[in-house]
This record gives sequence, structure tokens and C-alpha cells, in this order.
Amino acid sequence: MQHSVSKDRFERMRKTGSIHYSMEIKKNLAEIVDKFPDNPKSMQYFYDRYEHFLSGDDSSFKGKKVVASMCIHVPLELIYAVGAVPVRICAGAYAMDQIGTEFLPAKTCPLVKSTLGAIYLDILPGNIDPVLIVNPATCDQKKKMGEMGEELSKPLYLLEVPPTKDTEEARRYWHRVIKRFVKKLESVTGNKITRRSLKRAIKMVAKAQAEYRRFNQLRKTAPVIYGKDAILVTNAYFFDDIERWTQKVSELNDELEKRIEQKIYVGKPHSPRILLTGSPSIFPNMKLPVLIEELGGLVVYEEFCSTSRMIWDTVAVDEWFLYDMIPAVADRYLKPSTCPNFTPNNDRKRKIAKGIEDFSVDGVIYQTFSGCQLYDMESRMVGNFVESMGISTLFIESDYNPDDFGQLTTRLEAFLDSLKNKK
Amino acid sequence: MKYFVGIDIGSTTIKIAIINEEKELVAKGASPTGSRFNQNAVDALDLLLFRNNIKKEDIAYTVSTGYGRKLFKDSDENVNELTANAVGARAFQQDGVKIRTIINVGGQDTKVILLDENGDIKNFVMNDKCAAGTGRFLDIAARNLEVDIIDMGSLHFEAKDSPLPVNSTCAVFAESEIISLLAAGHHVNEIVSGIHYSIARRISRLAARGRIEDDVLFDGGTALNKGMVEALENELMRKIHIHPHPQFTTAIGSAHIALKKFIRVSV
Amino acid sequence: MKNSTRLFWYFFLAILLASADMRASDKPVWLSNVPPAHLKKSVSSYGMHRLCTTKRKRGERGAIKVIQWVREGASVEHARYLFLSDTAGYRTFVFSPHKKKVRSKVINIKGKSVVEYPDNEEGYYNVYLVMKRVSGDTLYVDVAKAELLSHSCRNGHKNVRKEVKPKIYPEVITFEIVRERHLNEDFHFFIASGDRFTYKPMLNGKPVPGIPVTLCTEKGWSKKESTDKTGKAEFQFIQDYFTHWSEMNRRKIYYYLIYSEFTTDKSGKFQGQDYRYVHYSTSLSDGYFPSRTMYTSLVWSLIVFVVSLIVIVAGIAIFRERRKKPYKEYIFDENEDE
Amino acid sequence: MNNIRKWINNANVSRFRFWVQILTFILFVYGSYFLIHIGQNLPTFACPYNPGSPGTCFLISVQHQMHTPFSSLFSWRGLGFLTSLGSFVLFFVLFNKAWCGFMCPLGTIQDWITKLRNRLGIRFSNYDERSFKRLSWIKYVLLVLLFLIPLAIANSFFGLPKVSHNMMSPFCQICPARIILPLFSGDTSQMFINFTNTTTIVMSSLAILVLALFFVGSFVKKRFFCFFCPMSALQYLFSRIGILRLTKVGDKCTRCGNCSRVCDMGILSIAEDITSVNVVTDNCMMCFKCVEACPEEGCLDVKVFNFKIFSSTEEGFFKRYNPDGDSKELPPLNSKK
Repeated sequence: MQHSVSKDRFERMRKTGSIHYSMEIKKNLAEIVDKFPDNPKSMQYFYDRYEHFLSGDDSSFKGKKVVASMCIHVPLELIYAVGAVPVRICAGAYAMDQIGTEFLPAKTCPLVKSTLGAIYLDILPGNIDPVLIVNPATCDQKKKMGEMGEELSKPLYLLEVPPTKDTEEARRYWHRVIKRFVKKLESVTGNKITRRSLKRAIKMVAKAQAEYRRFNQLRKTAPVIYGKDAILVTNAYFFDDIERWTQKVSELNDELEKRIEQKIYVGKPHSPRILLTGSPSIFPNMKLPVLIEELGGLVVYEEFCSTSRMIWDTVAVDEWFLYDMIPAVADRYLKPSTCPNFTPNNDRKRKIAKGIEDFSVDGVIYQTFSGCQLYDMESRMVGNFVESMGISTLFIESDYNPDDFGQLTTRLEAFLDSLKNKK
Repeated sequence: MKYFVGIDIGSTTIKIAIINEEKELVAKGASPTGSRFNQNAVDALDLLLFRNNIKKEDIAYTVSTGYGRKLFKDSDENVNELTANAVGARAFQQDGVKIRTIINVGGQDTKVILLDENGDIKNFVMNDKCAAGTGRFLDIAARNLEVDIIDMGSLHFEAKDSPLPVNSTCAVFAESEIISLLAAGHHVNEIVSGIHYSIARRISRLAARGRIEDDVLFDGGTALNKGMVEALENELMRKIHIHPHPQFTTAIGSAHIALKKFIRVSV
Repeated sequence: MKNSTRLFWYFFLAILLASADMRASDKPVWLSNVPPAHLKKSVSSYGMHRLCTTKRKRGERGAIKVIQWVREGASVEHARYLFLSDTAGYRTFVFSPHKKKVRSKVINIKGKSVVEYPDNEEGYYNVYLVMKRVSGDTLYVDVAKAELLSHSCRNGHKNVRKEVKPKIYPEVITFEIVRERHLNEDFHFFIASGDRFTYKPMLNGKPVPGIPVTLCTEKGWSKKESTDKTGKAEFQFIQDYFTHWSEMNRRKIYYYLIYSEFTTDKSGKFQGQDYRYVHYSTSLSDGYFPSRTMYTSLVWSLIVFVVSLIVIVAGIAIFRERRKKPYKEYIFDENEDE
Repeated sequence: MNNIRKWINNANVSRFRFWVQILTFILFVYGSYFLIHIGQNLPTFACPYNPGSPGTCFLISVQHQMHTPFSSLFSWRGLGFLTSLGSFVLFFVLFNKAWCGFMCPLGTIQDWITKLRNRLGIRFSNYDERSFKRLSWIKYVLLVLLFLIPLAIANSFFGLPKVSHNMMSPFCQICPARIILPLFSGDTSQMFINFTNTTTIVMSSLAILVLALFFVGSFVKKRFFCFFCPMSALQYLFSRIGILRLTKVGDKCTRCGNCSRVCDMGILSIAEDITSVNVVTDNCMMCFKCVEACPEEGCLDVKVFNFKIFSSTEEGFFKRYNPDGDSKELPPLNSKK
């Protein structure tokens, strides 16, 4: 499938693509910011980062090689350790989705289509030019998308994720895959991984995780921040410089602490507390969380691979040597992961149950992208499990296309009303 | 005497219901939505008031619902049509019947709503993406068969032997299939019952996903069609209750909500 | 045998016995725990140190009777078993570990004399056989001593250090040998060959400097030392006989004899006979084990240790090298002919 | 009260354990020089062959008490064994398996060897799951032999001849503690090959082989010997009734595997098991490194009866594994050093 397109046509596609992309960003950002009066002030940094989402005026990337990654199974610590900078390029733009449909069948997950479109047109967050695009082979559609990316002569690299995470063979296979990945990183960036650089990287990421955990703890105590803001914060982790991101999140945490003291809460007093799970909402596709909070709900916890699942678990290393640090980092990205591509995946049910308990959730909204059969398959199991806990679940199937607004509103409103009555 | 107005602005028709303080249905009226539905809605309301000589001032509270609920200017409040439907169904209290499931086949979508003991929505499934299994499918079929939609029901019972299998559920293809069946010389009533069964099968599959429970209420415009009711009863293999004014359940529901909201506001 | 030869034998024995008391100075009298060969069956051994006891008849109650054989002669293995006739002028003293005098007597088993005493306490029993006689113008005072440890773990190990200390009875026994104890001696203690012990001959409770002390072991090895000015003589036990390797038994008890004698000019009267010199001689016999480090070798253990270290380390290194190569391939047998 | 609890939960237990190990090492190897005598049936290797030992390890008294004919063993003499077993259990119940983790001199030596290897930067290795399971039963075999052989010396089983007396206290003969601990008091007498007869040759050279295995093993695998130690097998029989307990709240566990990675014994069930509450397995030595490495709040707790004395906290985890000052003092990323 050699996509033979004339140079001029490609340039034209790229131009309109980026115009659509930035229009979409402006529209969504306006929706996210203006419709909600009580956003915390320190969220302004994150809104600005999304403002310049594509322009990439970020100085911290200067002079460093960028390794693009997708999904959550790519060990960021290893990329930092070889002196490169990881940027996660899972795309949420409907504009790129339309480009991607030219390569992929209609019934494909919009995220995969959008990401392939972004890769093809080189419209990536922060206008980066990655030396390597790491594609963990989680669900089938991403595997095939990676293959197509290679045919488009993009520097794709397949990271073989085992189909299960419980057996020892899978873990040893994963350790070997990660070790080969480190060798590839070393050859691509030209630097050698050293004990010091990996230790520094682990600590850097751990500090970011510590801040996120504090952020999570604050959200648990009181509804002081909208779910959509929380998702924006974690999405910024994709492309922002990690040390600055940590600094900004700690400032946000301080402000939230002040809000808790002064009892400034968001949303209406007893608005139903929603747990969002399923296919990840990635900026600019913030349709669902924004809509929920517009209609009076409050998203208190999101079990997405674009939010908590990506940042939650921290590495503990026994002996600070490469022979123990690399397997430790590898394990951190395999063992606690609740990605539905692993079977059995009752860790995810337990994490949702814990989320429901900790955040005293009233209702669960399960978002499935049309075409993503991984989450669709798991929706029955998760749904039954949540029903057994006495919490009602709403299954939403949507994609990046903004025009199913009407249907979503009726469903969400009905669901929120039923939750309000129950409360 | 205070009156409460519930106005359901649907995709195809606008339905208005007026109840008085004792929750009796005083007046109901339906008129096509058309394009300027805000203006149409106001005219329909005035017409209904005039016909039942109710003065505008006696209306204490109006609640709008349905797709156009947010755009109808002079309603005091707007409510989600699923909630309105539930309240409307529960208002229809036949003795000894506890409605737990509402199947609402509207013009543009089909909704299956499950209620818990005290009438709150427990769960619901919707099909609003595809015309199959909705009122629109019947309109198209009626137009093709050059038959008036109202006597579709009676035609259904004239069919003597088993209904003709109409296998294409998609409204667009059904059109061509109906024409080919007519050309093949099949009788109109066989085709009509076949269509009823295809819609009923589609609705029952949707209902199965919602895991419906007993005492099912069938409402929405399509419920007027007796044939449809019989086909659905066979497909669901359980007794179905029909609302006395199936087309106005949601409007009545929103009127009741207007009453409840008025009492809470004034007290 | 014709009567005449038997008669001759009787006569010869009488002379021998008669001469028993005219011993040359070099034949000490001592108490031994080892029964004569032909009486081995009729006696049994008791306790940790396998003290020799008479066979108990079934159901016999009361304390166990320990017997010590009276022997004369420097060679531990071949010393003669004496027969003390009543007139031989001997007296026996046995003191219990709590310094009480215990009733003891000399009895004869099949013509051999033994000192017998009841044993029912924990600790060292001091057994003495004192023989005094005057011959010529010297009074011979021979003291045969035995320190016999009696212990059973059942009775516990309370205040062991106190019980084990040596005890002497100068008011009754004029001249005896005392073995000085090691620091860590307890009820389970055994002298082992290779140990060094100091012996103190005590005359009336005071050590005697400058007198000869001789140690003889079973196979005839002997060493003569003279006590230094503090009256102590130090000996190191040696293993004088090694059995064939297969009969080696680490728990076999060998016996030693230590005696010392000297003459002082002291006059006096004993049983109506005057004497101008007194010849004191005393003896002590006890058992000892083969050396504790017998047949054990530290060097061999180091050799085995180093060899196994090298083998194991090499094994691990090879194992780790082999793991670096890619995974082992499965090999299939290509030849067709079954 | 809870800022004490907060201080404890943030404490670096590994350093605390390091110092406790030194103190208990001095206690159990040089105790009697300070005229300390703890008791006869200690649940740890206070080896009586070492002159400095303040007591005797229970295994040796088991082997002596088992060396009695059945007739008297099942009569009054058996009572003697039961009382010493009782005192062992009383000692053991106090600290449960923490006797191994905090107090056993052999364990301490192995931890020092691990620190040495760590200083040298040599890689450790771990058993894979299959061999971990297969090797776990060896210590039970040693325990059974430890009871059976002395019995077989004093009685003849099924008419077989009695085992020779040279096999007396069989485990002590091959136990590395008998050779190593006296070395610490300068007594090299236990390091020998005994040529008295074939049995003693075999047993003493086996002892030296086990000694070599002990040193190389613990250099390569953390706490190598504790994996085969019959004392840990015997302790596990009573670990259910221990006062000190290690419990886990399955719901809070995200199965991130930190605990099984830092576990010296390489136990995997601590991370995989999200159902049972008491998570002490037969190999566990209760060193509480897993509780230190758990980032989840209150997931792993150390309890005395039901009172929590040390539990895993987020704050404690980050203080231990990623102290603030740490990332600063490291050189900046792109410096060539």
C-alpha cells in the first residue's frame, strides 16, 4: 500500500490538516475554559501549553533527540536515561482522524486513525521531529497501524507487549524486549545508558508521580477541581517537560489545598460523582468529560490510560545497578498495568472498585470508541462487576466526530438524573 | 383553577398535554413540528387553549421536553425526555400493574427504559443512530404502500397466513424490498404484517440488551398501531400494556413534572 | 600334674606372697579401674567414666557399689593384682564429694582384692588405700589414691565449677598427689592425650619441692619429672599406641599411672618397731581419651573448602556465560534409517 | 500518637535492621563473654559449639532429645522434649519469623556478604518460579531427617540395624554455623575433616562443602542458605500463632511487584496473592523490606496482635526510595561524566 501522493498534494494536505487541527484545539479549549467559571488559577499554565500545543516553542527540547511513544507501556525512564526526551503522540484530534481514514478501514478506533494521520502528516505535539516512534503492540489495530507507519517510511519501532502479564515466561520475554529496546535507544541516540543517568531519570519520574499522587489525594478529600481539568493536567504529561510539569502540578496542589481550607468547591453541591473509564479521552477530544460536567455531573476519578493508569505506580529498586534498575523499570510498566490487552485483567476491575470506594462514586460512565473492540469486549465484564457493587453504569459508544452531541446529551442527562434521584 | 402544560417537541410532531391541579388530563393536542417549530409550538399551544377555552393566565407552569426543549422560549423549565417519559408512564396507574419497563418507539429513536420500585430510571438503552425499528420506518413503508399510516393496524389483522418475511431491517433497503414484494404480487396486508414483525424483532433485540423486566408499557406514536402492538407482544413473548394516550405519555409526564415543580417553587 | 610339682608351686607362691611386703622401692601400689582379664565378665561398668562395679543382681536396690582393683607395679597394662591378706596392715578411706567419710572395705573377688564403696552422689569421690609397714630401719607409707567422678545428666549440672575442684584430706592422708584442674572442666570432662596437666604431691597438705614424679601410660611409656620449687610437676599426655585404622575408636579410655616417692629421715615407732627413715610413696591412676584432634585435620578441611569454592564459582561463572548466548536451539536427528 | 506512627512509617527500616542485626550478632556470638545466658531452646543459630554463645539453638536440643529409645521417649522423657519444644515456641512466638530477618547470626553474615557484592557491583541472581517451588521443600526434608536420624540411632526402625553413633546430631555436623560462628571467637577447632571412620569423613567433608556453598551461594544469591534452613521450616509450623504479624489488604494492592522485587528471598506470592491476609510464607524471614517498598497507603502492615506498628505509606515510600535531595546531587543529564 504505497501511498503515492504528489509532493504538492502532500504539502496541501499538511497545511489544511494543521489548520483543522488548530481550529479544533481552539474550539475545544474555548469550551473547556470559558464554560466553567471556577477553574483554578494555576491551571492557566496548562491552558497555555495546550494553546501552543502544535507550535512547539518549548525550549526544553532544544538540542535533544525526541523519542515519540504511544500507549503507556513505553518506559519513559529509559528514554530520559539515554539523554532523549519522550513525547507521547497518541492523538485526540478529529482533523487527523479524517486523514487516518484514508489508510485504515472505517470501523477502526478513532485514536489509531488520528495517530496515524498525525504521524503521516508530521503534525505532532510540540512540532517535534522524532528519531524513533515506539509503538507497543497492545491491541491489533495499533500493531497494523505501526506496520502502515513503517510503509510510510516513518521511524516506527515495535515494542512487543506480551498478551498476558501473570506468567513468568511473559515477564522474562518482556525483560528481554526492554533490554533490546534499550540497545535500540542507545544506537538511535548515540549515548550509552549509565547507572547514574538511569537513576536520575527514575528519581525525576518518581518526583512527578509523587506530585500526581498528592494531586489525587486532594481530589479524594474534596471536589475542588473539575475532572476535565484533571484530565488536562495528566494529558500535559504527554508532551510537557517533566520537571516543569512537576513544578506546575505542585503549584496546582498548593492552590487546591488552599481551596480545601477555604471550602471553595466546583460544581453544584451534591452533583453526582462520576467515574470515567474505558477508551482514553485525549485532548482535544474532551467531548465526554466536558459534557458530563456541563450537565451537572462531576468527574472525580478517571481510570484511563491517558490519566491515572499512566502515572500511578512508582518504581522501587533494590540495588541501584543497571542489572536491577532496568528489570525494575520494565516490571513497573508491565505488572501493575490494567490495560485491557492483558488477559486476565481483573486488576482493572479491582482498580475501579478501589476508585469507587476511595472517591465515593455514584455512577460509572464507560466510554468506548466505536471500532475499539478491546474496551468493548471488556465493557460487559466491567459493567457486571460494577453492577454487583450496586453502582449503575452507562455505556457510551462515541468517537472523535463532534456531531453526536445530541445523542450524548440525552443519554448523559438521563443518567445524571437517575443518579440524582438515587442520591 | 390552575393548569399545567407539558409540551413535548419531538422530531416529527409536537405534542401538548394540559392537566389541572387534580392531575386530570384536561386537554391534549398534536401538530406536525415543521421547520419553524418554535413558532409552530406557540401556535399549537394557543389553538389548544382556545379550543378548551382556558385562559393563558391560568397556566401556572409549563415544562418543555423532547429534542427541541431547550429552544422553546416561553417554557419555565426543560426536562430530559427519558425522565418525562418515566413520570408519564408511572402516572398511568392501572390497578395491580407496576410498570417496570417502558418501550418508547418515537419518530426518530427507540428507547427502552427500566424503572426501579419507586419509578426512578435504573437503566436505559437507546437506538438513535439508525432509522430501523423507529416510527420513521413505518412512515416510509406506509408511503411506499400508498396506505394511510392510521389504518396500517387494521391491515395487519387482515393478513391470513403467516407474515411475509421482510428481512432487510435498514429503512433505505426496505423501500426497494417492499416495491419488489408488491411487484411479485404479494398482498399489501402480508407486507404490512411482515414489516411490523421486522420492526418488532428489532425492538425486542434492543429490549434484550436492556434486560427488561415485567409489566412492560409500550408508548410513543407507533403504539397507536394495533398491528405493531400484537407483533411486539409475540416477539417479546409477554403481555404489553398500552398507554391510553400513547403518543402523549412524555407530554403528560412533563406536565406532571410542571405540577410538582410548581408546588415546590410556590411552597 | 604330679603332687610334687603342685606342692612346689604352692611353696613358690607362698614365698612370692610373703615377699609381697618386701617390695623394691620401684613397685608402687595403685588402685585401678580395669578388672583382671579373667574377671571381666563378672563385673560391669557404670556412669560417664565407666567406673568398675560389681554385677547387680536383678531387683537389687540401694547405691551402686563401685570397686577399684588394688595393683602393684609400674607397668599399667601388666601390673600385678594384689591379694591383701588381713595382716597386711592396710586401711581404706573414701570421702564423698561433700567431704563426708563413706563406709568402704576391702573385699576379695576370686583372690584379688578390691576397695569397694557405695556411690550415690554427684562429683569426685576420693578413694584412698594407705599401707604402712616397717622394714629394716625405714617406715614405708604407701598411699594409693583414686579420684572417681560420678555424674548423670539427669541430675542436672548445677554449680559444676565448685564440685569439680580437687579436695585433699591432710589430717588422714599424709602424702597424696593432686591433679590441678583446667579452667573449663565440668562433669563431662575427659583428659585427652595432648593435654598438659600439673600434678602436686602434697605432704600433710603442703606441696613438696624437688621430689621425683613418674607418669606411666598403658603400653609402658613413662616419664620422670621432679617437682619444681612450688612443688608442681607438669606432664603432657601422649598416645603411646595407635590401633589399626579400622579398629580406631575415639571413645576408648586408655589408663595412666602417676606415682611419686621420697624418703625423709624421721624417726619414730610403728607397731613396736623403731625406724629412722620414713619412705613416702603415693600413686594416682585415671583414664584418658585419645586426642581430641585425633585423626582430624584442619589442612584437609581447608583443601576441601578451597577446591569446592573453586568448583562452585567456576560452575556459576560458566552458567552465567552460557546464559549470555541466545537460547539453546532444539536439534533434530536427521538420519532416516531406523 | 499519630505523629509517632508517622515517624515510624517514614523510618528507614533497612538501616534500623542493619543496626539491630549488628547488636544481635554480638549478642548471639559473644553473649556468654558478657555472662549473658538466654536459654536452651532458641529459635535461632546461637550455636553451642561457639564458646561465646549465650544459649543453645533448639535444633541441637531436638537432636539430643530425639536420641532416646521409643519406650522412654513416649513416657516421662518425652515430657522433657515437650517442655523444651514449649519454650522454643514461646521464644519464637515473640518475634515470629523476624528471628531470621533481624536476629539470626548466619542471616546477618549473608546480608553483609550481599552488601560486599553490592559494593563490588556484581549481579545477583534469582530462582525462576519452577525451581523456586521445587527447591522450597528441601528444608522440610532436612527437618524430617533432623528428627529421624537421632531416633534411628537410639531405636531400630522396622528391624533395620541402628544408625551408628557417629551420626549423632546430624544437622549440626553439616551446619555452617558450627564452623563459622566459632571462628568469630577465634576457635578454629570446628574446621576439620574427621578421618576417624567413613561416616565422619563423609559428614565432615559434607560440612565443608556446605560451608563453601554457603559462602559462594550467599555471594551470588541473597540469603542463599535461609532457603534450605530447617529452622525456618520448623518455625513456619508455628508462624500462624506468632505475635508479630505481616498482613496485606488485597484491595489496595495494584500488584506492581515492588515487594517481590526487593524481597531478598525472591518470594513472588507476596505480590501475586491479593486474597489472603496473613502473607508470611515458609521462606519469608520478616525483614519488612516489602512493607518499605510498597507505595500503596496501608496495603502491607506489620502488626503486634492486631495493633499496627509499621505500615506501608506513600510518604514513607517516597522518603525511602526517592528522597528529595537525591535527584539534585546527581550530575545534570547531558554532562559527559
